[in-house]
Amino acid sequence: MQSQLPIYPEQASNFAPQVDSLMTFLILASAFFTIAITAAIIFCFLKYHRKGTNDIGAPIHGDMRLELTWIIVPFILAMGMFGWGAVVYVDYRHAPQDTLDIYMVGKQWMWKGQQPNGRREINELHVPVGRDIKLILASEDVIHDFFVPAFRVKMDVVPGHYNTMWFRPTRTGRYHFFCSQYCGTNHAVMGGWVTVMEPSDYAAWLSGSTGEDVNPVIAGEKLFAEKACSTCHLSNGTGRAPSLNGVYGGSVHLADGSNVTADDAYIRESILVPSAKIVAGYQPLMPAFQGQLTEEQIMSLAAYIKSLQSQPVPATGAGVTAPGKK
Amino acid sequence: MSTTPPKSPGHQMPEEHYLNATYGIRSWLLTTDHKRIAWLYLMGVTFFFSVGGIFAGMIRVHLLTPTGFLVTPETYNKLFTMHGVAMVFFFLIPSIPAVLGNFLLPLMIGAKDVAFPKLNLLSWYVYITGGCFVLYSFATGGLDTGWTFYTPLSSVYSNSAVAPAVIGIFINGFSSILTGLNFVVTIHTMRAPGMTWFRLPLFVWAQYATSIIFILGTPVIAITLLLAGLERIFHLGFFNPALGGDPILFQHLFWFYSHPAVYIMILPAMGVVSEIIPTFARKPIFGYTFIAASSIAIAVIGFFVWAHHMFLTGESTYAALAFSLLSYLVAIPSAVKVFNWTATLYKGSISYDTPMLYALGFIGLFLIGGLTGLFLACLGLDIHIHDTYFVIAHFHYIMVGGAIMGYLGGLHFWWPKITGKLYPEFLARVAAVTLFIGFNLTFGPQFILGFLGMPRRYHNYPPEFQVLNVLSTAGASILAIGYLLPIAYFTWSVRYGRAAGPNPWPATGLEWTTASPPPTENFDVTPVVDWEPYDYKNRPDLGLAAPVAPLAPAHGDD
Amino acid sequence: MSEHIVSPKIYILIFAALMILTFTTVYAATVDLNQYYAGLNVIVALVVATCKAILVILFFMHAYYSSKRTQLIIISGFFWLAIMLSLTLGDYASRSWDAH
Amino acid sequence: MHRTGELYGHYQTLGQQKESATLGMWIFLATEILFFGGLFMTYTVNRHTYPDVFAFSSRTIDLKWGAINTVVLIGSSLTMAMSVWSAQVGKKKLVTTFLILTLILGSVFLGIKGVEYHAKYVEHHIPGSNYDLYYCTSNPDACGLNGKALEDEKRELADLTEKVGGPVAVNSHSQLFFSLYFGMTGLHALHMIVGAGLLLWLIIESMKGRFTPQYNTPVENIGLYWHFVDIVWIYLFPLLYLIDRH
Repeated sequence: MQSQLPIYPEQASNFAPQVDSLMTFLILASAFFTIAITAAIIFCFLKYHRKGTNDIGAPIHGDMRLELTWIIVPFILAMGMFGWGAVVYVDYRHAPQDTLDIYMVGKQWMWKGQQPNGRREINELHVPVGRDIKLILASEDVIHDFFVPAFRVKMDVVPGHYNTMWFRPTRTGRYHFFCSQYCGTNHAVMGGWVTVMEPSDYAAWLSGSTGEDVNPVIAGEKLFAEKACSTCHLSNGTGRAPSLNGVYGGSVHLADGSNVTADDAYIRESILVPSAKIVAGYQPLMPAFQGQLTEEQIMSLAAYIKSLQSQPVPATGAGVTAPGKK
Repeated sequence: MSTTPPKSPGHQMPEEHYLNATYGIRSWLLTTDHKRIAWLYLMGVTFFFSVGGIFAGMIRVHLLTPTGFLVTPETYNKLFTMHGVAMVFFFLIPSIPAVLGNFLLPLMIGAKDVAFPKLNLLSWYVYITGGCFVLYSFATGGLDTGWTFYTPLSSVYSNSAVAPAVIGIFINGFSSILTGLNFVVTIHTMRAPGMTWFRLPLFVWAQYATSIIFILGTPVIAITLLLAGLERIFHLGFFNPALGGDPILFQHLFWFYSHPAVYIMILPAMGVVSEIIPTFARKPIFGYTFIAASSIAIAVIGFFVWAHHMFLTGESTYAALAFSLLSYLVAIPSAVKVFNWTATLYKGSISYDTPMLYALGFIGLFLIGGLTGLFLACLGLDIHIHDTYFVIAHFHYIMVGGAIMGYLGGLHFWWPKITGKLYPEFLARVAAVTLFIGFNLTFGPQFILGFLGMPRRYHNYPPEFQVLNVLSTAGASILAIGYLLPIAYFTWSVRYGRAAGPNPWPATGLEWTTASPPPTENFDVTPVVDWEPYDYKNRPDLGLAAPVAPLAPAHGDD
Repeated sequence: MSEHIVSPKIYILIFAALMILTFTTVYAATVDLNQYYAGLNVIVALVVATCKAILVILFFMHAYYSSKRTQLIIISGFFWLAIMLSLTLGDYASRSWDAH
Repeated sequence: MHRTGELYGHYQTLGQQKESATLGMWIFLATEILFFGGLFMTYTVNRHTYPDVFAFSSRTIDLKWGAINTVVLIGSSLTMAMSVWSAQVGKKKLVTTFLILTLILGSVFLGIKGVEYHAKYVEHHIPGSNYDLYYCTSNPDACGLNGKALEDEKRELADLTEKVGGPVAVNSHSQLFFSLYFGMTGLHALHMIVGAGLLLWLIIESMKGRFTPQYNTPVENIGLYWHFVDIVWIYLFPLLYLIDRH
């Protein structure tokens, strides 16, 4: 990126080549139409330039075949663009299983990241190369947007609910990230650097925790006890509330007969407004925690609940199916 | 030049016309004459265009260096917000409909005035009242929310004068509604004998389509901004997540109007181009019904696409797929128009007069603007280019390259009718070419900036983006000259221009059959239309040579 | 435009129908219909309201006797409202399908 | 609105003039649909998010007054329609009578609305710094609550608080309901007030005997407006008062 006039951003994630191919396709299609129309206009200008002051043009009113052609051909092309774009987008909106989950919290005007082991960073993000990364995005105030041009990914960070984004870095290096949704006075300086590292370097960097960081799983476990969650959510499934062992990523059968996937948004909602989705076979007893937990506390609790994933699913855990066992 | 249209030097201004029928400031401020109201709007929109333009100039100067050297971040945010608000709500939306539309609509359909002349005047006062609120907001602390007013930034976190601005835009909305209502009723009930629906000029069709959006879209932005304003003033929670509201709902409501609003800006410009091209190619427009129908199609389908502004807000994947698909559908009628305009040139008798230069400039710029719209509607690509300078470049190609080129083209085309005077042709051509070059230099580089990843609304930027930003600023200075020139020579021509005569080009529309400038009553006798639109062949009254008759079969015309 | 004069008899009939519908909807609201089908209370209330609105539009506002053009305007108004509601609520409703 | 039945200069015929006015009014009503539509959508989305709080808050509004007002307003629509008929058949006296009846019923509606608003004021249900959904259960005398009703309300509110997660959430979400309640009924009442003003003008004109079988466009068009306002209420009534009553 050191040249004075760059015209092409670096490609550093799995999405970059996909987005760029799409871009190339659209540029080619657009160039074709632009050149064709411009050429037609210039040709007509030269050829049919008015000769005498009182000349008039040929009274041609239209041609149905031509009209149909230039309705149908662009339509087919447009559907091609839509279809291809849709494939990339659907892939982007559905994170694969087994991602490395990192929390990013946006606030005016900084980014706070938290690695799975609790290591925190500000306006920096360290990720290992070649691994599927999922960012769980939350905002403490207004709408922000996390944007990494070299990865060709961005996602709005909306207060009041989680958005997620995922990508797989493919090249080590340092890349800009920006806030891309206008968020107030210092919007333009609310950015930083993503550092893509070799997995071994990443592991070393992770362990170099400053000591002030608290592992969110441990913090979450503590909260789980403090807020008395553990009195009902017994791990063997005999409590008044469903066991949370292995719940994350699995399918939950609800009292109204529907099924939901226990993702981050579900866990968040179930903590804040438990009555929204009641697990089949249980009473709506749990108090809501809306307004009583900070974003970071919610994240810690979620991290703890996720850490229970490796625990066996209790046989009596009504309504819960382990991940992969649809 | 040999191609200039016949302008016999002997034309005289008519003795009495709408401009000199009555005198005094009262006769203007209390007028119900649609032609004078058009002048009032012309003053209003020119003022707001200048205000918005000054802000735009400051933005571009500020961005000359990566750290930005002109203003503080806070001021910069206010500049782009006020630029957007002034340009979108107070220039682009009323420009063509309220200036050219007001002047031309009754003339084009052979009516003495619009259906509700008093409402027409009221709508101007409503516009000015809304404008005053917004100017008050600009003057007392400014506005730094972005013209999109996204909550909760606008309703809770901003420290600027949001409330008066929101109220101003709310009020201004009723001006749009009244104009749209007036136009639809006028087109339905005031047509002269013989003026059937399919003899209407395409500009009228475009105004009709625009009015549909005015009528059915504007009330939604009005209520939305009202709610956002109430939320700010009384600390309510409709869209504030901290109080349980939903900021995404605001975006849905906002874009339900604000996306169709883009078509409010571009449809009338398309109408203008559809008038100019057949006139200067001296032949019927190619595919009249397709161009007319595509205007209506754009207005209707345009209401189904709004959430393509929200692909990355966390809207559901299914909704995103639907909105992307629908967005591609709205591209088809736009494409149909471009193809038909181009086909109209075929076997024409084309001249290079200023309005034609603007019309062709419009096609070129709209083509790029429209095609880059396909990039943004493309779900996969939008992930990368959403909220970057690519978007800025795209919508400026549509709004400035499209709408303003159309507006200026229309002003040049009808200036002889509006004032009865001719503007200096050579200077006007220079201005048109300057604008085209300046525009491309300003906004072309921004496509690349966007693809490189420069987010919008940034008061500073990484140094690698500087070259392109400097190019853009250089283009903006050329663009500024291109805008100042017409303001200067139009003003000059009102006093010193040569008399134009009733039909200087000559063109086929009904508005050219009356004097220039027209009398207050528009027509001395109610006209009866017995010709098809854009028909040069059967119009001996235009004084043009008919092609060798009977037509030689070798021509192969239909 | 020839004008159709609606007789007072029809007005009073419509008024009576509106009154009956009002009592129906108030009564229906006090019964728990949701036990039969989730959301049935809302559906009944809105269906009754729509019937009342249609009666008012057709007869009190003479839409039944109006030109096609007027009817088209009325339909457009409600159609655009339907676009706004259905596409927006479609987004909200389909968010929960997103999780695979 | 045309002061007389005379032809305005820019129209060709009286028929064209009347047609334009009626068309204009219908188009205006179409914009009104979308105007209220924005509020209805905000209501729907928020109710969908907070069904329990919205249900409880809705039950604090007095169904009796809402139902009476519905009858009153539909009644006023009837009298309005009758005045149009009277004008069409040339019964000049009757036009005035029915217009006055309409105005009276409209005023009754607004009066009842005032009573309801006052009750909400007493109960501290007006969004703002004094807002407190718990005011009535902690100050039952002020709200005239006692006996079983008080016990029921206390129990329901306690359940709700438990379910939603504390009084802060209950108060903030129920304020959303009341913001929308006052927003929707307030905007509706504003339309009623405008309508009452128009009716007053009509009454004065009709006393002068202006409205005849040949010329009654103002009565008809203001009638259209009045019926539209009625339709808005026809939807507001179930949405705000009824659907969470059971």
